[in-house]
Amino acid sequence: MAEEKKKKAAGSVVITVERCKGCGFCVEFCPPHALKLSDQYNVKGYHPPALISREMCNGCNMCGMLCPDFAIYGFLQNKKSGKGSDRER
Amino acid sequence: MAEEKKKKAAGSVVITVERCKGCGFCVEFCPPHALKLSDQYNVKGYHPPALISREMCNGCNMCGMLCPDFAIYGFLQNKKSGKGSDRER
Amino acid sequence: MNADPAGVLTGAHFIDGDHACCEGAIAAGCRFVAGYPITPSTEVVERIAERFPRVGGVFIQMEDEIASSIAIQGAVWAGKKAMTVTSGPGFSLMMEHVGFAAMTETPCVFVNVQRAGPSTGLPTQPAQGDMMQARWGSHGDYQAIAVCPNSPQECFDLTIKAFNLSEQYRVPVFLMMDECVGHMTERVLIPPAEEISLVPRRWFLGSPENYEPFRAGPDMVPQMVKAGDGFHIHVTGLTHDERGYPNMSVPAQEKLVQRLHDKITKHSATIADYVEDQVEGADIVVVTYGITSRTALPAIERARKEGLKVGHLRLVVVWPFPEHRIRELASRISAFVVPEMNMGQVVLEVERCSAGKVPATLVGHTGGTVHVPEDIYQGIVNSRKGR
Amino acid sequence: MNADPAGVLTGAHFIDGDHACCEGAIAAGCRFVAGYPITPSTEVVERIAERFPRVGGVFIQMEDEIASSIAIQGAVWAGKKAMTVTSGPGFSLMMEHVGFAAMTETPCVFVNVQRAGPSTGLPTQPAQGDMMQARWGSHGDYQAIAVCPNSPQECFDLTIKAFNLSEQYRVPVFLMMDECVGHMTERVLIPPAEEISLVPRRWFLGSPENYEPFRAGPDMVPQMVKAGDGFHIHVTGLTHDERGYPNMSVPAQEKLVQRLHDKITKHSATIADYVEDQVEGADIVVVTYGITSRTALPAIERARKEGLKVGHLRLVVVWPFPEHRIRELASRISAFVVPEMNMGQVVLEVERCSAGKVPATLVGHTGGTVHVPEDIYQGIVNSRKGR
Amino acid sequence: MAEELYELDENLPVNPVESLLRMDRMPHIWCPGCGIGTTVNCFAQALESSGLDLRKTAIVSGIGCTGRVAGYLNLDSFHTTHGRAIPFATGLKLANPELKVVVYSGDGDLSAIGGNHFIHAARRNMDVTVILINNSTYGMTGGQVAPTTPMTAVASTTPYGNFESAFNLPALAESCGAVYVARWTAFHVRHTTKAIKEALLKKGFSFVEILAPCPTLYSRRNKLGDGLAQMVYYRENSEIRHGADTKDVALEFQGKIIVGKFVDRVRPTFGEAMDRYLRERLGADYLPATAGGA
Amino acid sequence: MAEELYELDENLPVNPVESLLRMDRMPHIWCPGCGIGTTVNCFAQALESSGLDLRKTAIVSGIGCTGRVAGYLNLDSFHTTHGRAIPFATGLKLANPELKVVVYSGDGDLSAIGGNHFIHAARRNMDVTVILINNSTYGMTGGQVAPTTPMTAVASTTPYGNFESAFNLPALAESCGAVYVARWTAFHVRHTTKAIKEALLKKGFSFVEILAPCPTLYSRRNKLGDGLAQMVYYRENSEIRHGADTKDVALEFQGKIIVGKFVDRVRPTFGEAMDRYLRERLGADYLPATAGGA
Amino acid sequence: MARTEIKIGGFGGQGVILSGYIIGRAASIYDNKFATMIQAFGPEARGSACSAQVIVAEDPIAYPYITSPTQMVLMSQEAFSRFSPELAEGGLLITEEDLVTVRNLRPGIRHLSIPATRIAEELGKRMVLNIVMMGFYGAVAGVTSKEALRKAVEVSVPKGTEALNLSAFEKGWTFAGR
Amino acid sequence: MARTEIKIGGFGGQGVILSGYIIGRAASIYDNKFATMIQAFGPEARGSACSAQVIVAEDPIAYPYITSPTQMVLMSQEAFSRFSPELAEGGLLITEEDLVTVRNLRPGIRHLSIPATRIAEELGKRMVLNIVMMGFYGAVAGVTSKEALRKAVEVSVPKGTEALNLSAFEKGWTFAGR
Ligand SMILES: Cc1ncc(C[n+]2csc(CCOP(=O)(O)OP(=O)(O)O)c2C)c(N)n1
Ligand SMILES: Cc1ncc(C[n+]2csc(CCOP(=O)(O)OP(=O)(O)O)c2C)c(N)n1
Ligand code: SF4
Ligand code: SF4
Ligand code: SF4
Ligand code: SF4
Ligand code: SF4
Ligand code: SF4
Ligand SMILES: [Mg+2]
Ligand SMILES: [Mg+2]
Repeated sequence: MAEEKKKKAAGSVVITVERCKGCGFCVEFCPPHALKLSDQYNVKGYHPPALISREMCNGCNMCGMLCPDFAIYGFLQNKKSGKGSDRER
Repeated sequence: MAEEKKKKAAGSVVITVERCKGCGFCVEFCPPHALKLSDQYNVKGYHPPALISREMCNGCNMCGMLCPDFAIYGFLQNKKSGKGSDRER
Repeated sequence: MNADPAGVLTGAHFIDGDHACCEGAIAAGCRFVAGYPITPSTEVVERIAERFPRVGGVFIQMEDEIASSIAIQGAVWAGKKAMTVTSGPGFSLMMEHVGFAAMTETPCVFVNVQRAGPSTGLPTQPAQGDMMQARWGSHGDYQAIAVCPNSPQECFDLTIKAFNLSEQYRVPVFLMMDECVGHMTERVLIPPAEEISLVPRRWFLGSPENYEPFRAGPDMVPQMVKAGDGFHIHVTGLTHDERGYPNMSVPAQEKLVQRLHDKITKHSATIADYVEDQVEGADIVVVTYGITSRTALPAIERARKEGLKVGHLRLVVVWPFPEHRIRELASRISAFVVPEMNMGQVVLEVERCSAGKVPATLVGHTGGTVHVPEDIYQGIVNSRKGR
Repeated sequence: MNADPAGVLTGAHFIDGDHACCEGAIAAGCRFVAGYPITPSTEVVERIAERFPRVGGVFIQMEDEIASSIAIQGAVWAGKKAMTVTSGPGFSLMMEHVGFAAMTETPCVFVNVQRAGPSTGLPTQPAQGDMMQARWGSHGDYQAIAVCPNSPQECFDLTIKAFNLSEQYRVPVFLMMDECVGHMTERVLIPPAEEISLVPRRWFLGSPENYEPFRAGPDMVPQMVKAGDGFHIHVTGLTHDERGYPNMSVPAQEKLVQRLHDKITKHSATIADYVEDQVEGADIVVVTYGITSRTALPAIERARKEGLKVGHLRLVVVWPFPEHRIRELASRISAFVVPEMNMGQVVLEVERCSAGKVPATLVGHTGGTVHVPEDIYQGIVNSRKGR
Repeated sequence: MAEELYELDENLPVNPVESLLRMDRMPHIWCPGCGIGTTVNCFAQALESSGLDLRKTAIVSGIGCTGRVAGYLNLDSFHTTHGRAIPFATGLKLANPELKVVVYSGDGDLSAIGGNHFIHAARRNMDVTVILINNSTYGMTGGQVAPTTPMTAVASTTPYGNFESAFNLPALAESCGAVYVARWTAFHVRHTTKAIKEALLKKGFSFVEILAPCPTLYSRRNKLGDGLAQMVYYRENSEIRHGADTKDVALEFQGKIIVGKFVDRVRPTFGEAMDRYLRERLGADYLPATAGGA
Repeated sequence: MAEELYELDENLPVNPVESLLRMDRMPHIWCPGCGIGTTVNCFAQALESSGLDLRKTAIVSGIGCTGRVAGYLNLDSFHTTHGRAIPFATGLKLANPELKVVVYSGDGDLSAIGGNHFIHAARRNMDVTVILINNSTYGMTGGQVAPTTPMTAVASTTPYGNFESAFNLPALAESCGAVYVARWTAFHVRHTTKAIKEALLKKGFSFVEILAPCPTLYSRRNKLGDGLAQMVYYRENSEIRHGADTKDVALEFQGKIIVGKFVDRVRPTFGEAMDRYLRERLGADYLPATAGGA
Repeated sequence: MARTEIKIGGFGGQGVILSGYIIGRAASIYDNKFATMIQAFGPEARGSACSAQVIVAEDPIAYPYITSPTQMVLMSQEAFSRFSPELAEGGLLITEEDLVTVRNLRPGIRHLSIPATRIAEELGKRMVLNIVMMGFYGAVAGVTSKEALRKAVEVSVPKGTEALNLSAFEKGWTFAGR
Repeated sequence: MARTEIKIGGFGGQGVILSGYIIGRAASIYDNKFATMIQAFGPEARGSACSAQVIVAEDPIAYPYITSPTQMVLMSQEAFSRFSPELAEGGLLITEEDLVTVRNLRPGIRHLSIPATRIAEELGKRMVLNIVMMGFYGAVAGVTSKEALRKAVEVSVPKGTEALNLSAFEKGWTFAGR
């Protein structure tokens, strides 16, 4: 618990659900395993990813770098503005 | 003198004078330096080679191997038949 | 000579034109194919790759089309029947070797499954835009033969014909397919091997002393030998004499190049292959080749129903062009209509040969799809109005 | 716009056609040449290699003709005028990139110093056997322009013209020389730079937001920008829309390819360039291009002396073909005679356009040398007899 | 506070690579699990961080699935003919030395039909960066054998297994004179990004080979699973060996993958040598090329 | 006895290489002092002593001065198009595996326009012997720069000196997979003969580079004297280093010339691998190609 | 019926082309009619919409493209929205029940649907949904004989999967009889 | 003379082409006439026979090849045997005295010879034999003015060798006056 407090970087992701083709790269290689494939389908019939829990994401954007469809982007949260979300676009 | 006697291989060359283009390869690289460029011209205007002296040739055919115009051929003399010559063809 | 039964898949098949072309080649005795993948022709070589090891053939995917188009010629001189397969961009790259085949009288087949150009264009959509290229694409004067199938069945049949013509006249022969025919699946009946007649290579059977590789008899086509038989032949793309030796003189050029020309033009009546339907007594003749010979049919029928006297002249062999027949018809009919999936290529020849006697109307388009029958119908109707 | 004086060797020179072509290119503003040696064209690039470093040009000898013919197009998109130089076998290898230039509307010049073919043929001897290849050598439908000089002076003048036409219409332009013209040395007068008018690139001068690289105005030729100017253009050999983006649809193909066609054919009257001598009132018209426009002169004079009414129509621009003028003449004269250093290429177009009204007689040969005037004279005389 | 995060925000952060892409052309044509898109992220990040002027950066592709990259990048971009991206890039670069020219294309495009241009550009040390996506096959045309397909692998034109050795591309590039040679995989996004950045900033012929999955036509046909399975394979079987002798980095069917930066050396580029020699020989008479001019 | 020798003798011995040449085509077109003819002697001797069946030996050339070799050899001989001897040879060999196929051509032909075929044939380990005459230039067309012209040398298209590095051809061949790689010069007639013989008897892609003078268009233009001067240069500046690392054998303008046998290794040829895999996969269904058939 | 024009649509992986092939093969090889099959082809086809056209006729088929389809088998929503408007008046429309929501159908269309995916899944292999579809299609469309279609299925599916596919076929056929 | 057709023949290295170039340049650039020069070209030219054709005329030259040469400058035996039969009746033949043995000359030919090689050797450079020839030719042929020919020599020879070449030219010219 104490450790978690130390974690300065809090991150989140933006997922453009309709671009996702469900390849699973983001889920598999998210360093803290913060993502899962959602149960829902997008219009193309793929399961896009979703954050398992916000707290797990460190905003490293490994997911974004790996995503071949430019469908996800991880970022460091700016707590002041609160900008950023794992909401879909 | 004694050494010369030991030299078993006696050779000679056939020169097809009209094929020669006077490049000098045969003369320059004949191991015992047995050739010289003759003073005469062939019809193409080149100086073909000639044996300086029969005795010097050992029939190694280095000249023939080097000649880019297939104009000279060195061979081991068959003393019995006396076949072979540095005569021109 | 008949086909080798080992290679002939006798029976009824439901396959596309690309696959049928492959089977035609195998039936024709082709045992060497070099190719480089390109849509929409790749299925031909994919099937070749699968089938060849079972019939004694060698397939190699080369590094490019240039290599493919010369590798087949090496194989021909080693005694094989050989072909390469491509589409527009690859065909453009093969042009130097079309000329080499013509000059060295190397029988071989080039398959071009035409797609819409120019350049990369529409890689997966049909056109007939390479017809003039098949006639004029390599530098210098030469003659070749081009054959145009309109169905998977014909992809089979005409591939065999292409090989036969190629062996008969020792020229490169072009099988000018198009994406529509190549990717269309229909019933293909492959006859028993003994019903498939093949033109064997025109082998010279005498001894080396009596052989001059490029001396031709009265039919202007020299006899061939292959590498490895002790003839010690020489083959060059330079102008050469009967022995095959380079000869840089105008008379040598005249003798050789004139013969290469004549061996096709003087046999053009024999090579000609066209199908006529109600041409006798026709007022308008629709000239088609390849897939347009089918897409034009609804239009022709409709026009006939409406009382027009429409004949249909379908060219199976487009090059050499059947000049004679067009000239004959021109003096008897009142119009030619030429649907082409291009902006006007073969129509130029129809126009030339009709010598102003009758108009030759193009029904063309820029490619990417087959004709709408309505357009051809309008072409027929307008050709009457034009008068 | 006038030529840059820095590149113009104003004065009288005694140089051959290959060298004159080099000077013409420099005067025309060409500052990038990529080439690959081939007889009889190599002297052009040899002189370029020597001259370019003094005029701000870059020459590179590429690994082959394929590379050369696309490297120049890269240079054009970087803002340069560019050309490549070759002869038959190399020209055949360039065919894919002729189509790319046509499709991407890349202005550039291809020089072909023709030698006798087919294949390697007679590398050091003249012919005009690649004329139809210049029209039809690449796959798919496209239009290009071909210009034929008959002297070193014209190798200079028409190289400039080739660049100008290329910039005006954004098409590949072929300068179709031949070995005779290329290796013939004569006086070449290079005018002062201010007397040389150039067509500058048709630059787009607005801002990126308002720019669509392949949207054309009424003259059907879009304006260009170059790489590095912040427009972030996209150029593709695929069928594309006005933004330059691939669009694999039939309407996109129709729109694009039809425009590429029309921008030349609809301007063909403007592009046409021919020289007439005693054509008015002529009975027989000799149609020539390139060196035949000179070798035919003794024959024409002789025939005239003997009382024949012989006109001379010399095509400076062969493609697009001056259909209209031939059609006009066909209805007024009694015969065309077409001397060509090939087995009949341009004569086919003359025949087509004369529409059976008058015969078009070829005086051809297989290449390797220029015509004997006697042959052309006989052609003229026989054309009368033919009637 | 948690709530804050979930407030709908019109100004959601946008993936910065998007500004380098032609988003109006999305979705792209690549299959699910295709690795090409991943490499594009690396390229975009590398370019961004390189500090290069995006106005002066041009990208050239040949034909193929990878060949489509040029068309998705918001740069001056050229989708040329199959195999000819390098000579086109050569013309572009020599005609305007101010441009940074990147060639981005497929293994088949650059090493089969385009192999000659590859070796000659490396020999000349032409100042271009070549990014080659090695997916072991010709994706665009349906999965034929490529010069990079490992021995024994099945492809549509080698239905009984491939019987040609694959090129060892880093060794080939080095033997011809490339000044920068690296290999990574689509899994190694950070390393790849760094390598591309280094290559972009290197003068001369720099070469980055990136292994990427083609699930549709290579992995599935070879029973290697989907794109993700290939990526996992990369993670588990790659060995980073900077400075490895390129003779030792040949790839084998499902063998170990040696990745890393293999070559980083200096020699004059074509343009530099040209300028130096011409200046030496011609002195003031030498007029170097400048941008534009038509 | 001396007299004997000078007797006119109708049966003067004939140079045995003549039986391998088309003497009816002599004189050949090569210039005085051109080294190509010398290499032909080596080839003829090597072929003779190899014991290969001359009926089953075919020679393929491209275009160039060296390209004329095919036409002078009394074998099945093919003078193809510029740069394409190797793919022609590939077709010849695969269509009749009984043939021994030799490619004999120029440096420009094989490494400029033909470079791609060279690297791919080496990669495939196509069973052909490639003899490349490196005269540092394009002789036939008048002495233009070649990919083998050393930096700084003058050529007709590099009047101010060449600013491209030359290929290190042995390194290129090795990196692509050639199984036999040697370099000699026209001066080293015995070594060259031996190397050609070894190459002829080797299975797979064997490569012999032979440096030879082109006095007319290379040596004179570079003030290096005539053919003989070049031959003397070879004698004095060559160093035999068998097994040298090919990375170390690059040539420089009038620099030291490392000669020797650099590579001699075994790997399956294209044909062998094809036969093995197809037999494995197809068993009795596999029907290997045989000679003839048309 | 002289000429039946059939369009089959869906997305990649559903076996659309194979379905077209099976109908064509059944008609032309086993029923001795004439059939022409054309597949939509293009880099765009990758992963997204996918279709096949089949013409079955008593006489040789001249024009090889369908101009006014009289039968459609559609297995995705996208295929439905793209293709269904082209269906000829009085035509037959077959859809995958769970994947296609049928809306705005013109009157005069005979519409039938089948949960082919579900049935396939029940059989243990989602992949055979197209064969279920073929069974259903065969039973309701009347273009080919049952024997012909069965045979075509049998020889067109991958070796070793014949039994599974034939039972999928039967499931589809009997579903139609419900 | 409306049209003079000149053939120059010899072997490679004798400067045959340069001779043709000099005549052509003199006529067309300095004498303001028209001149066309064509060189025989071919792989065969290598080392063996070599020739140039020059036409000099008052009017523009249409047909660029010579058809009936009226002047010949021949510097080798091979050139003599190959070309001399083509010389027009009444033509001028100039040969290199030591290299060409003139035989079987048709009557009506004006034949002159000069030991140009020897003269060149006396000047210390065998290479300038062609310029000696040009001086002689200029003096006897009357096709170009002396000034024009001199000027053409001056600008056509390699930089730095002008003086030597001009004195060779003069030697040839004065030899004719002997
Ligand atoms: C001259 C030519 N030949 C062949 C083709 C067909 N073609 C298009 S892409 C391609 C191969 C692409 O493979 P690769 O470069 O590996 O790219 P990938 O699709 O795997 O990314 C081929 C052969 C073509 N367009 N042009
Ligand atoms: C396609 C094509 N391009 C160019 C040429 C012209 N060409 C003939 S030989 C040659 C170069 C020969 O050089 P190399 O191979 O080194 O042979 P060498 O003459 O030096 O022995 C060239 C460029 C040609 N014949 N064909
Ligand atoms: S930003 Fe990093 S931690 Fe967050 S989901 Fe993406 S990969 Fe996982
Ligand atoms: S990496 Fe991208 S495409 Fe793949 S599952 Fe994640 S978001 Fe979807
Ligand atoms: S055979 Fe040998 S020794 Fe005799 S001349 Fe020739 S090289 Fe000299
Ligand atoms: S090597 Fe041959 S060509 Fe050269 S000088 Fe000797 S004989 Fe003559
Ligand atoms: S075919 Fe392969 S390389 Fe092409 S997009 Fe699909 S997965 Fe990628
Ligand atoms: S030009 Fe050079 S390579 Fe060619 S024959 Fe002459 S010396 Fe030999
Ligand atoms: Mg690939
Ligand atoms: Mg060379």
